[in-house]
Amino acid sequence: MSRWICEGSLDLNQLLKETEDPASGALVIFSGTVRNEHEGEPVRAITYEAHVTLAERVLHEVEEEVLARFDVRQCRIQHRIGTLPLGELSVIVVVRAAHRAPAFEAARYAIDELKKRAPIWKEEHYETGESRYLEGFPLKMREES
Amino acid sequence: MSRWICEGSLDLNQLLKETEDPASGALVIFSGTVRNEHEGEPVRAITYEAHVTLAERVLHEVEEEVLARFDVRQCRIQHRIGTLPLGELSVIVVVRAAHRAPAFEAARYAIDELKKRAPIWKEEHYETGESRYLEGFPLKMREES
Amino acid sequence: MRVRVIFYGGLKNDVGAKEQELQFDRKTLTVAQLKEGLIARYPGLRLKLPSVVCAVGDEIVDEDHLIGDGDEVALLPPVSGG
Amino acid sequence: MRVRVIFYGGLKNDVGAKEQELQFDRKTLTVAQLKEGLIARYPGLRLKLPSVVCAVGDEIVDEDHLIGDGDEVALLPPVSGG
Repeated sequence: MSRWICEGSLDLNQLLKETEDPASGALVIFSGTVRNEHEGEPVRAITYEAHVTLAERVLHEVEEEVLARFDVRQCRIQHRIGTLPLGELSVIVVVRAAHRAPAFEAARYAIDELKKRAPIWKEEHYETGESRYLEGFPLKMREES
Repeated sequence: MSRWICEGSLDLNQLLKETEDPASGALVIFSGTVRNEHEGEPVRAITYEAHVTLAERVLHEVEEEVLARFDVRQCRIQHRIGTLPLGELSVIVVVRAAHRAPAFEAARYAIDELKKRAPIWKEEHYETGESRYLEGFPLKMREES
Repeated sequence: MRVRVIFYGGLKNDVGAKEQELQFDRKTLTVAQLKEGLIARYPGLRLKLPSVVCAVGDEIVDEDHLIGDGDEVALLPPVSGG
Repeated sequence: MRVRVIFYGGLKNDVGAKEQELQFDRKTLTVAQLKEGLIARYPGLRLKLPSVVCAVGDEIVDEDHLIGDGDEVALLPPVSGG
């Protein structure tokens, strides 16, 4: 279990404790959870795979970008890997800021960038017994800043 | 302790349990926390007062509006009253949706409307020993829909 | 007639009480007339009352709403929750 | 030269393995040349490799990056985390 990529359940309470900050008045959390259908097909679980070291670097970079671009004080991102049943948390973004507007914008930025840039892949397992990797976002050769 | 206005600590985990939903893939949480300064003055606590029955009705209305206006599946709003030390949660908004875009918009809408419409007042207690009610939003005579 | 007025937020500091039982020598009393009566008793409220809304029970009422004898009227100044 | 190739996401189903140790009869090998060699061995990859990016260690590398003998090259198809 690293700071960014976790094999066990994500622990929101622990992340909230680690980001406690008396100068922040706004807290925005985004979390992705495994839902029971995709384009009409009943889903029973999702397996997430990551290129772990590269994913850690990308999530760290996104955290740093968030702190640099938005008027926020804390940003943490964690993604789970392995096979997750319905309802389990696959990703958590925690942002704390003095005020709510930049906290919302920063959390949205963080999850949008994660989805485009983190080397993580989702394989859906359907009620039918079939599994499928989903279409995704092609990575960029070079990081754009 | 009611569904919307609470005298004791707000319980995020309980709200998450109450909104569990296998058809939702996105969870957005907003929370307000007591911060240690306001316009340069060190704050040591905040007292929140509500017109409880009217506030309950307004928060319930905002929840219903969120469910009607945005493509989201769950919306819960809780506000605490009483005197809160630094770092304590004063308000929680929980939104769950199939997808993240409407979940972010709905959570933002809910907290913005709460701030304009809920009959709740904040008295800041400063390190100096002084206290002050903050300027706020005048309520509307009639609800606009 | 008799009205119980409840002062929310900073208003209770201006009045020096959270609640007041007030007597009015009238047969009918609108919200606007109640506000005038309050300003006569508490001049410090003059600048604040224009942005104060009243509620009877848990209904916000207009300036021309007729207050009933024995009603409890909540005075709600601009709000600052969140 | 010898290259260890690691297939991420759906690519491992196309190849039938998560990792492959491959031999190339060359003195130098770019990422682009590695991709050509992979298509020769696994024709099913032809349509997919244009949107696949390669990483050596935890650095994403360009098509003209020179792969070293014994390098481990990760093939990263379009991503779908979150």
